[in-house]
Amino acid sequence: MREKETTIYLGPQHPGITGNMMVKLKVTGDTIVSAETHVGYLHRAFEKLMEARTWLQCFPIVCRICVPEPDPNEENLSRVIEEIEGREVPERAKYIRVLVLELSRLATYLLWMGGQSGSMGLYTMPQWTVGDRDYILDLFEQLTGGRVYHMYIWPGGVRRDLPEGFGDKVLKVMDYLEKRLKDYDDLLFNNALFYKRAKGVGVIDKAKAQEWGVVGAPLRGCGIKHDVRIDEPYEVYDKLNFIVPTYEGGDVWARAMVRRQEFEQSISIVRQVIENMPGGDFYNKIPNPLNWRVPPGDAYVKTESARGEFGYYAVSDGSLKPRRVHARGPAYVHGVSLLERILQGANIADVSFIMNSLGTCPPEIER
Amino acid sequence: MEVSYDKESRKIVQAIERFARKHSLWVLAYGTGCGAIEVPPTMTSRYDAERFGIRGAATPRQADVLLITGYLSVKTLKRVIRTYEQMQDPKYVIGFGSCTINGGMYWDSYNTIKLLDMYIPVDVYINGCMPRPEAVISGFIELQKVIAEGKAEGARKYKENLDWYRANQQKIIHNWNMPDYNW
Amino acid sequence: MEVKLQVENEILDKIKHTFHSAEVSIPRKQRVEVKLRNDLIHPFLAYLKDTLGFKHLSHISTVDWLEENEIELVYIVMNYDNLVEVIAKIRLDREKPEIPTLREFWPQIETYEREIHEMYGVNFLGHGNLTDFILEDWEGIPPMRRDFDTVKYAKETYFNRPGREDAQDVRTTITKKSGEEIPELAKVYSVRHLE
Amino acid sequence: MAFDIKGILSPFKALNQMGKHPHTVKFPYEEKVTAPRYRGLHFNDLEECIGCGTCSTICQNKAIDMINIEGIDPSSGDTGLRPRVDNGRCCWCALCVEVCPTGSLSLTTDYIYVTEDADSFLWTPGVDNPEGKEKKSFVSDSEHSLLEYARVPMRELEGSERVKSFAEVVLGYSEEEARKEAERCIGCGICTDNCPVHMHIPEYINAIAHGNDEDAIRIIYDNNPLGETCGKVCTRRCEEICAISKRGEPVAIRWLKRYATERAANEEMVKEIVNPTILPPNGHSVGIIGAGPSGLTAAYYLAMRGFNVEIYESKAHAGGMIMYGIPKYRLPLDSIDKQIEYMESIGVKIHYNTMVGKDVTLEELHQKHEAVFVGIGFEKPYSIGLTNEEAEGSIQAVNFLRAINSDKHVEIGDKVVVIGGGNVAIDAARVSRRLGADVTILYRRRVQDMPADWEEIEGAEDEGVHIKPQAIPLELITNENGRVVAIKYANAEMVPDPKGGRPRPKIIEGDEHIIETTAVIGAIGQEADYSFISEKIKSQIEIKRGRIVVNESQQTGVEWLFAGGDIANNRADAISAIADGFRATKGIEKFILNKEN
Repeated sequence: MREKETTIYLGPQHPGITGNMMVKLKVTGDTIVSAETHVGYLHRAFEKLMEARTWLQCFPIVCRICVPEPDPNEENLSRVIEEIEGREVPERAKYIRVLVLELSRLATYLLWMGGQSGSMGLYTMPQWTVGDRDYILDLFEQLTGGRVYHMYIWPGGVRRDLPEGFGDKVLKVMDYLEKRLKDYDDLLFNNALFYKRAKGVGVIDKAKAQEWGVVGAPLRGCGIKHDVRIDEPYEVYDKLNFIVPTYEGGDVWARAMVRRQEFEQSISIVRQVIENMPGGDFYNKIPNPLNWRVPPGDAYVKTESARGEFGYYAVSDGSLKPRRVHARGPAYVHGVSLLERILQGANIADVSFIMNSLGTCPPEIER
Repeated sequence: MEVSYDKESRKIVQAIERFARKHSLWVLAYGTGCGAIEVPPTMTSRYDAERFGIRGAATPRQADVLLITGYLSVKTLKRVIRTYEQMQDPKYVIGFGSCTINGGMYWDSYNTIKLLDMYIPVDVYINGCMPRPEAVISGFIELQKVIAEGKAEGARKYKENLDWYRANQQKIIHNWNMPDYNW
Repeated sequence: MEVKLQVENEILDKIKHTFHSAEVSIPRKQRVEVKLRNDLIHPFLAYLKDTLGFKHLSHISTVDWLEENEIELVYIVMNYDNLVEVIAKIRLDREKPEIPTLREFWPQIETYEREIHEMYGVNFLGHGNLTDFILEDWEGIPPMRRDFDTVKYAKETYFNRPGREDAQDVRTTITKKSGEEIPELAKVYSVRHLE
Repeated sequence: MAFDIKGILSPFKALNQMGKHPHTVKFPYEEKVTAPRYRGLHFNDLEECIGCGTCSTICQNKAIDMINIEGIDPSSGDTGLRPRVDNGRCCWCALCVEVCPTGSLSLTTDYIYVTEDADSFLWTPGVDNPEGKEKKSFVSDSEHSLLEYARVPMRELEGSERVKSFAEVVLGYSEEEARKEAERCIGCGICTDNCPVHMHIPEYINAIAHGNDEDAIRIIYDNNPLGETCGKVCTRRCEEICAISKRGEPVAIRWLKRYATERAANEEMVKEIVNPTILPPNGHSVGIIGAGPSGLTAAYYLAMRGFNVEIYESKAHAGGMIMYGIPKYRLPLDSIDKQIEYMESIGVKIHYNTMVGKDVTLEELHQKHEAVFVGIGFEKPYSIGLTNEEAEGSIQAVNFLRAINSDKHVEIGDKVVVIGGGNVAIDAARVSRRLGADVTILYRRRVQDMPADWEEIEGAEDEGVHIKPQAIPLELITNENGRVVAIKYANAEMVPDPKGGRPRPKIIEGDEHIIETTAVIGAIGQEADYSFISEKIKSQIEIKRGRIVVNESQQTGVEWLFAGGDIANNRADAISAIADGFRATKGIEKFILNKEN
């Protein structure tokens, strides 16, 4: 019997990831023959808006680029400005930045765990992990004044010092999360159902991974050990002990296991940061923001976000406003060209599952 | 089949209807902007919106509430209009976040709409950027109140002023290749 | 502290040796910046990828130099073995920006080029799929070009909520009270809205 | 099938959770407390706020409008405007809080704002939520504020170095320092309200911050031709109400003006940069009596408008009090020459050594010119009212300073006592110090009551001037040659004024002292000499407390006679005189042109 080719539009109404995008699938039966991504539903023209704002005014905007994980954006923009300007950042600020980045990574992984299991019908996980993520958001609220959008990392340091007794609160949450990780293991990571569902699904070819522009956990899930925190240490990552886990296979399961290990590593990093937090200034003040000019120049900096390498390229022409700020998120490759490629041959039910495991984040693709 | 009531019993039936409606608000799972990030915490264990009969619905035809979580790009607006028109009565719209009210931080963006109520009728606004889960729940409680008072008339307004809404919509959606849902 | 830039200098030498016209510099550790002639970008990236092992293309960035009537393309490629990134810059004529596509080197470049075509109007010859990417039914000049005024466009296209017309300008309020007359040449400096 | 007891029992694990406090926040029945630095809705302390609008400037969402509010009126240092936030725009980033110079704006722990009415999101913090005062959470303090509250310090000569010569004490900002200082300005313009001339302060500071000094010079010369003088010796009322001064040191407006004007090193450069538009002669003529700041200002702008302007100056040098009253270590002769020469180069004519009333009469001037402006200043010192005041060795400060500034020698010996606490007294003291004398200032009240600038007082102390406050001089003691050799004074205590004014000094009986001295310099004020005005004209003008009464365009009771400077205002500073001159320009122009029609 000859199977007829059908076209299915998946999305843009919530394809099961953080944001809206559409995948146009050509299928025969349940098997995807070809996939075509359509993005642009969340395009706000951030890069255009930044050109119309002063350097400091860009900060409330950049954190909106990646909704679930805003902090790498702030950190990146701060660092790219600092690099053009040659501004020093106090040691304490660097530690606080790492603390924020790692907390943000934990929060993102918790949300991802919920999404990953939700997309295979395991609805208990999101109830747990998203609920637990809220404790991290509470910490952010204590530290920065905002739950989701922090606007905390600024050029020259951070905006406010750690509040009284914050370290203990963080450690308490870390203990709690470590305890909960066992529950997550029972329910998801050691779950035979998950293993069977995820093994061999959405495979990235190890030989092609680098050429395809794969970064972050998907790259490490192919057994290639690369992490910006090690490759090009920023802030104080070169002073902290952590391992970069890798798994072979390049499939959803490998990526999940990489993230699970990194979750543990992040908890350890947060503890080290709290333990080694130096005293001193938290902020090397910028001049009056109404008259703050960044000298002409350009720079490219990158951060390892929970999704992978997050790069910022900024150009200053010496005026009050940036000439150009370009944000390159990992999902820009993962969610568009890579997704199209690895969806071929997968099942329809795998689409959302694979998208989740790649960390697809449309607001970051479109900006 | 149309059942005719006398004036008194219509009132009683309406009250019962409204009571039922307000305690079963199914929200279409269409996170349109960054506000969608505060919806999962609202819906899951920490804030547990299901206490109020609020839960997600996968398709427009089963949903009662269209939660516009933030800005709408022109491209999304087209899909949202289509979704809204597919929804069955009674239906309500909540404008979530500053950007639905007056453009918010995207006030000068070329790709996002600024005033949501120019394109689809809005019953309740929740201010904030972003609104916390508590504010979201407050918004729903307000919506329940509005429903109980019989003031949530957005859908009727849309029907009555369809031409006005269409004109606004078509001002920015250049290629209007959408089916007509027989208003 | 003296930073050893051995690897970077090796790459610099190799590039200089092969591409005589290229301006090569090392802005900092792990970065090599190259300014190229337009027609050299194709062989240059081929050389980087195949000979020097720069396998990962981070991104292509675009800068619109309106005053100089040029559009700059910035290719950032990385070598995962020695962890150096090469930033290659070329400048195209803004009136007619054209450059052959690089699809054959990196498959994902298709997406980048589509976006740049859409946002800056750069034509990638031989790309074959320069269709709408992010925008839908966009008319007029590509939005990321600097001569596109997004504030003006937003004002004309969308609505603004009324009720804010009574806003006062602080400087005008003061001059009205004191009777100060600000001369024309000073007015550019009294603009406070950082515009 | 094996019997799996574990599998059967494991669901009962859930019973562990029984009795435990649930993880769910039972909102709205139970409130979750927001963080102490939560960023919610705005609150504005209406009393603290000065309406500078910096919040509105920094807001990248254009969410903040400055509006008039009933019950809040503009005053000195307050525009009377208050911010209103459009919550349909605000993103709670709190940049507005970080740049608020007064710290009045803050964010609160309130965040719920739910309504059906889309038009209700405009609200005025502080007016619409007075209860927010108790809920302030994200506040601005000087530590976290993004504004720079500390001034770039001005480099000065060391005190011991200064007394050796009449070299200028203040060294001026370098380019880098000036840019840095100019960057501190938030450009609100509140300062311009207090400046008598209403100079375009934010504009020229902004021009300096932009690195465009020439534009700054042009902006300064727009309504002040003596910008360089003001840059050195202005009493700077503007700095008193600078928005930054609410919590820190005001922007050094005076030093920045000094920096900009000094960029034009000589009068040719000034002319080249300012490049004033001089209208062709209009056939009208104006006479000006006195080449002091008010007269020079009027002359400059009238000359630019095509009038034939002639100044009659009794002395050999133009400048009036800025030439003869201010010591050269504050305002060097070169600088004055440069400014006067620039004015002459655009067509101002000055007749030196021409005393009105002696060499030429006021009536003659009226014959020659259509209008006359009088800016003669206060030249005649008040007597100090002590016995032996006329004795040798007792000098008046104005005469002393005039003599020194005219390069004449004045014998003061090595032990000088200065009586008074104003700027003139301090100047006399510091000049005496430079002549090598040991100087003591006797002042009736406390140091904080001294009318002199605090910088001047500090400068004097640095140079080793002794200040004896609460000391009332009683008599001058002379020797057999009739020369002053000592001064007798009594210590005083401050008693509250029964009328409610500032505390008054009261002599402590018996607490009298004598200081040996070689010269006593009196500096307790001056008055004008109106002897050149004929009785006929005098009867038509009103003189109140030694000052001529003028209308808002400096016109006296005689329509062709205008007056300005010390004789028309009680501010006793150069900038007020310049303002008078500037106003008179407009008044004279209007008067002459109206007459023509």
